[in-house]
Amino acid sequence: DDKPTLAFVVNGASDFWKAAEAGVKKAQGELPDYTLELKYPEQSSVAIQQRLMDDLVTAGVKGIMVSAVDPKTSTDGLNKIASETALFTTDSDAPQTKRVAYIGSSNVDAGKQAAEIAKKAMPDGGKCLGFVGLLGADNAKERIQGMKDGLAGSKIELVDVRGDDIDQARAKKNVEDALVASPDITCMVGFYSYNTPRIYEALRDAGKLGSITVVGFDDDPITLGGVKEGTVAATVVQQPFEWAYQGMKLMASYLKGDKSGIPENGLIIVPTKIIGKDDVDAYAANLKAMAGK
Amino acid sequence: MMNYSETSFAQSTTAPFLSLEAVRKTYPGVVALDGFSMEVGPGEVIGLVGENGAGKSTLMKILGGVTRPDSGTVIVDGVAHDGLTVEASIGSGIAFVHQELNLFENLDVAANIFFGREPLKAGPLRLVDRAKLRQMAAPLLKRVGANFSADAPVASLSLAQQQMVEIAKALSIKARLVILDEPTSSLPIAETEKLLDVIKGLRAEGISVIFISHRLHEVERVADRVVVLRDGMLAGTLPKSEINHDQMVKLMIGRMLKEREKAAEAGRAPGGVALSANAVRTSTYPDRPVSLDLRRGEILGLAGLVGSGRTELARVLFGIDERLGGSVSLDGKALNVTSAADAVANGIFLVPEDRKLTGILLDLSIAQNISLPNLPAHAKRSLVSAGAELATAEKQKKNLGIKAPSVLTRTGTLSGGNQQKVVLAKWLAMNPKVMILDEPTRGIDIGAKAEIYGLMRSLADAGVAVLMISSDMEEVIGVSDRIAVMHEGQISGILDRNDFSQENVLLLAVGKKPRLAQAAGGAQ
Amino acid sequence: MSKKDLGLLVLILVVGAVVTAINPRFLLPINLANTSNLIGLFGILSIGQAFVIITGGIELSVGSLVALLGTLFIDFIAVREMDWPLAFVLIIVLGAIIGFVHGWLITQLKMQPFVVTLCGLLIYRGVARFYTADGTAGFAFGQNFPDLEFLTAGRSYGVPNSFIALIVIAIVMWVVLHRSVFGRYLYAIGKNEEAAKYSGIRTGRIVIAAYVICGVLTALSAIYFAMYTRSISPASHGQFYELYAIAAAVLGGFSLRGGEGSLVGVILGTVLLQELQNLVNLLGIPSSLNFAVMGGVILIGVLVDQQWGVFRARRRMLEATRRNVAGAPAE
Amino acid sequence: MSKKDLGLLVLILVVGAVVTAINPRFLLPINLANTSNLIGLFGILSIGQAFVIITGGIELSVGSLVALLGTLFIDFIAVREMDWPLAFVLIIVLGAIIGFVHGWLITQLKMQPFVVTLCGLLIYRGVARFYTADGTAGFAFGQNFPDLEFLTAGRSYGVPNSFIALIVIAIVMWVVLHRSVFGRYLYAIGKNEEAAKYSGIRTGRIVIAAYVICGVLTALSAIYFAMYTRSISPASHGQFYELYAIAAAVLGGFSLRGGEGSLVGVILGTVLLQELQNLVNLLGIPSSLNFAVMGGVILIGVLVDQQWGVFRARRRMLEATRRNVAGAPAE
Ligand SMILES: Nc1ncnc2c1ncn2[C@@H]1O[C@H](COP(=O)(O)OP(=O)(O)OP(=O)(O)O)[C@@H](O)[C@H]1O
Ligand SMILES: Nc1ncnc2c1ncn2[C@@H]1O[C@H](COP(=O)(O)OP(=O)(O)OP(=O)(O)O)[C@@H](O)[C@H]1O
Ligand SMILES: O[C@@H]1[C@@H](O)[C@H](O)OC[C@H]1O
Ligand SMILES: [Mg+2]
Ligand SMILES: [Mg+2]
Repeated sequence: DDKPTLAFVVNGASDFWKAAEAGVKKAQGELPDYTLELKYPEQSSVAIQQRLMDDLVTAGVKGIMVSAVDPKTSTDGLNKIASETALFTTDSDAPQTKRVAYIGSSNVDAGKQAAEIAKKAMPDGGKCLGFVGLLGADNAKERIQGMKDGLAGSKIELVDVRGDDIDQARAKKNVEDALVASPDITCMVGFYSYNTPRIYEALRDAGKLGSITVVGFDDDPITLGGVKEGTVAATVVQQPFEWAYQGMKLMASYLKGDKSGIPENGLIIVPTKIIGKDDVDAYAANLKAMAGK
Repeated sequence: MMNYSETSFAQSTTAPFLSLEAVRKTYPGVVALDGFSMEVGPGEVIGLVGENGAGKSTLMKILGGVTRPDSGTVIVDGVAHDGLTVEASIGSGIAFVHQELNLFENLDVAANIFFGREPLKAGPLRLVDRAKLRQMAAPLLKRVGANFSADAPVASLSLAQQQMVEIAKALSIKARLVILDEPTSSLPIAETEKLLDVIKGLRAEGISVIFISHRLHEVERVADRVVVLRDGMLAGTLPKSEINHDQMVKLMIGRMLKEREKAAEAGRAPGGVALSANAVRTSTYPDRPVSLDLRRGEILGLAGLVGSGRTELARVLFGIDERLGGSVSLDGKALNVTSAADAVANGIFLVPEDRKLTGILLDLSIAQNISLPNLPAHAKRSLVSAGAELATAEKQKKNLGIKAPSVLTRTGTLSGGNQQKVVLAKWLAMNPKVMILDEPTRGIDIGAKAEIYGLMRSLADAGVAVLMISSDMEEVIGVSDRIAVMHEGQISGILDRNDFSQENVLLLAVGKKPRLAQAAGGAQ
Repeated sequence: MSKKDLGLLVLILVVGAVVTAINPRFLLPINLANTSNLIGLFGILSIGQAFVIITGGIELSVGSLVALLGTLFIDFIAVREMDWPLAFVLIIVLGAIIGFVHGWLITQLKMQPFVVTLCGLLIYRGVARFYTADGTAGFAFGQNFPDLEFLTAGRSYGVPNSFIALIVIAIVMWVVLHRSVFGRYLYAIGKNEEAAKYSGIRTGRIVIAAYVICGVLTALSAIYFAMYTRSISPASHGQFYELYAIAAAVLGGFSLRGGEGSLVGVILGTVLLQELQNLVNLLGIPSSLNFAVMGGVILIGVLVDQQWGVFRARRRMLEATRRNVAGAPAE
Repeated sequence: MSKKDLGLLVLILVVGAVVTAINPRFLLPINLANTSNLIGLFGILSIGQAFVIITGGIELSVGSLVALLGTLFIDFIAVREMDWPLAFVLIIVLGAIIGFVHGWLITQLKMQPFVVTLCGLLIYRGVARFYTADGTAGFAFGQNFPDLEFLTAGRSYGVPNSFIALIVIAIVMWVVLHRSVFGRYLYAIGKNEEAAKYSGIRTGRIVIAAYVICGVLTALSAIYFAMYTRSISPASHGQFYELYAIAAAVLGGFSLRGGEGSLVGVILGTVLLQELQNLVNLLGIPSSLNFAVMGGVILIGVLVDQQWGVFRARRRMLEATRRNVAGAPAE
């Protein structure tokens, strides 16, 4: 069929993007004149993602919304895409490119929210250790920076962040080793979506659930369960569903010539939220409802 | 022991091309060469003989620059070296045919012959001039009597043809000295004759030759002087007039041998047919059905020219290669052998042509090699019993007189003859019904040969059916009870004892009719 | 225990002593338990790899298999609500079948092990990702399988059950490799497959059996890994584990040319690798250097081992020469 | 062109025709240009790998080297503001040195190529990550190097310059491999290193030269890759590229046992692999299946090639048998 195609390109395979898939699906229901698709690159690497976008452009895609693997330094590659199709960014922005707009969270703000959770849970201060997949990735760096900024002046300190290269066995072992190496740690932060569940499990195995404050990111079922149980202080959730849903609709109207949805500065921030014990049930129900479509 | 100086200096009127002085080479636990000295004059053909492990190949490897001596001097053309490098060796005009073949299967014949000395095109790029290469190879191939072309891939050649390539390669070097380390070990008679002619031709051109062989009659025919090595030392030299079989043997092993008489002992009357091949087809000659009956208690010699299909037949009977047609029966019962394991289970054993590649595992101990085909019998509940294994090995070591420090010795460190005995031992430790031996004495010294002949005879006496493939005419005639001859994939005739003669075997081998004692008899 | 194995053991102890000196918490029971748990997981994997390497082969699809089989296992019990013992058996059987297919392609269709298992590496991970539609296979919050969890992730008297499983498997496999007829055949085939065939050994079957053993042990460790992480992103789970397993075997004295290596060696190799990973975390070395430390130690370990062998051989030879020279006049 | 190469070419054309039939945009100049750009990048890498494989070796550190050298290159010109031609030369020299060290360890210290380069794989990526402190090496906004960019990422008459570079390199390397004495020695060493030594060839030097060539071509492609992505996260950049390169060589008829393969083959292998990747994206096949498609095609390609050979040999044999059974009574 000749319907124009819009693509949502993510930065790597992760359950995190399942919500975005649901958002794309919902948008598809409201945009019958377009074909919408969500694409995973085989690996989280710049070259492979660039290649995927080149091929999509060749295949005639009219608009791309991308979570660039490394936006800061991919200016030229992204500009090349932007010159051939309508380019939007999501998840992490590339403000120096000719992208039309960014829709997503502010990772710095998300980091600050994590700091808030920590300060609330540990009014007497403490020592935090962070865990993340790719230490070098922008979103990781911004979250870490945001948290440090947020903690400034408090008695809480983010001592170190350990990376695991998205190897979950290593992610868990890193937590176990941390418990041994730094017995004085009072809090742990899982910066990537799977880090918090690995922290949860390692603590459970060590019998330390509850005695160490856990600050989470994202909404892995284990994370949400921990929040509900009270063993995870709270988690900072992003809204990939909204990025996808709003983003695709925005892109469609943009292509039809309606540029009213694009703000002056090109930034559409879908705020991250802190989900604590009280909000978790409602949030989980909503999540289920979105995915159930 | 004779003194070397007596004999050698007496002869050399001109300056020697090569002389070795007090060369010594040790390997861990072994003195391979022990202060050895010799000289080679220009245009002189030296026959170098000695038992397995006497140090012949070591000596040649030193001359080829492949190994360095511990001490001693090598003087080539007046220049003294304490150890040659390969380059220096080639540079001084020494050409070398190694005992183990050294060809590149993935290159063609011409590329192999001129390997390392390729003719180059003009220009700085060092590009190979391929037309010239082929052109240069053709006459050399003709000279060794090759029946294959210069651009044939070496992978497509038989062992013997590959040996011809090796010889052509040695000839291609503008050599002053050609070293041939057992070049005839897999050459049948016609090709061997060609080679002996080539050697004579080299002598006529003033080129020196060192010819190593365990086939003493060949040495007898071409050598101007024979040098005998024993235990890494010079056992003596024989001038042309004194070169004869018995003298050589005496110097080699320090006593006379009764090997011929022993081998010639007629076997008992053979029993019934053990293994019968009926119109069997092999993949090399799929169009030539082979039929052959092998009787209990006999040694059936299988002769033929290079590539006549003997090895292939043996491999099919032993289940290594696929049988394309026909049938095989053992003791009258039809037999379907599709793997070596099937053959072994039925008591059909093979001593293969290529000992190092297929006969034994060089890295395993003697005991482990011997027990390998029959491990379950040396095991309790699938666990190997070291005791049972050692017992079997000790027994075989004693029976066969395997010379080794212990049955735990790594097989790879044994000399060729003893390795061959280990191959025999592993089958003798089981109960053979049919024993196929492919070139069983290839590269084996005369003493060990006699022992192997004795073993084959006692196997036959014990009722085993023995099929012996051999390219050594003396051996075929001396050891067999009957001789079957193959020609281009088919049995061209079977000779009984009273028709045995070199001529008859050769006639059948080229597909002609033999001259039989009783004209009425007729070949099969 | 061979000299080689002893050398490795000494290295492990020395590294351990140094780490303890810097951070005594290295010896805490909890740290030893954590590390020995991973030794158990990787050890089972490496033993499987060792059986293939001994034949002169290689199994590169191990990491992808850990992802695929782990994904299926979790999916079977968490989503399809299969009884776990049934799922367990299914996964093991699947591992055996995959091992069989590899062995069959290699022995019967004469394909190179590197090629067959490289394709496996690419295919299995792809299948796993497709199966989950690039998502994650994991348990829901609170989903529990007490027996399974005890067996895989639990501890007995403080010792992780995965480590106990490794010990049991190692003992059995030691007997198989070093004492059984089958083990002797494996070594023989690794040294010289042709000669083994000519001795009447059904080499094809033996090699296939080696790949089946590797498949089964890989499947088993896939289950352990799945129960350890309790969640699997097929895109990355188990990535490079084949390299860990091969590295453990090589460190343990296995030759990739086949026919060499001991079971104790591969276990010690695994121990050293996990000790190194533990050390990086305990000493606070940047995580980025994790792999570099591993690579460096393997390189130096293999190098020292080899040069030490060369040195000893040389010394033996010199001594022999000296003895002979001294003895010469007496002759 | 050999039969094997011809078969591969036919496969490439057939796949291309099928893809075009489904999505004619496959033949758009822009798509061909994009794909041939990547063919250029991976082709240079694969030729390097081929030179090592022909000697019977393997180079597993290629992907990590692409990361390390690419990182250094960008760092040199973007951060340290070195002149790019100088940086270019430095990187190439560094590639040569690393290749030399690998070759030296392999030939002089007799280490296995798999072990040496596996350690390289672990070490170089670690070093690259450490160098950037697990960050990214990339150009700042607006940083431009017009000449360098033209040479690496530019086009001439619509043809990517990287592809032109590949063609030039391929022609030179074809002559080196198939017409020069050095190339002949490489084949000989791959088949029978001992024999080559006995023929007076300094095999050690030749093998080292092969690793140096591989190092240089890897360095060159590292620069191309760096200029293509313009940003490098050392943790993931170039991961698995060694597998791409090895797969291209194997598809192109190289044997990992050494001594076999042609330069045209490795180029065609690269083309097929890139065509497959392009196809997955163009036909909307889930990217999770990308690797699986690649693995499946390699497996089937190698299998068909091999079985086809067996089949022809058998048919020839059977025909001969039939001819003679018919002729037999005449005897
Ligand atoms: N590389 C080696 N390592 C150890 N020992 C060796 C080595 N090469 C030769 N030897 C030993 O040196 C001695 C002489 O061997 P050499 O090969 O020179 O004998 P040969 O006379 O050529 O015997 P054959 O007739 O069997 O070829 C033998 O005892 C042999 O075992
Ligand atoms: N390993 C091999 N590879 C390729 N061709 C072979 C091989 N072995 C034998 N042949 C071919 O098969 C034919 C029959 O060889 P076979 O070895 O059976 O003959 P043979 O009578 O035993 O002679 P030989 O003295 O060469 O062993 C030969 O012409 C040869 O070309
Ligand atoms: O980019 C994603 C990040 O936003 C989330 O927190 O973890 C998974 C990543 O893939
Ligand atoms: Mg010899
Ligand atoms: Mg033969």
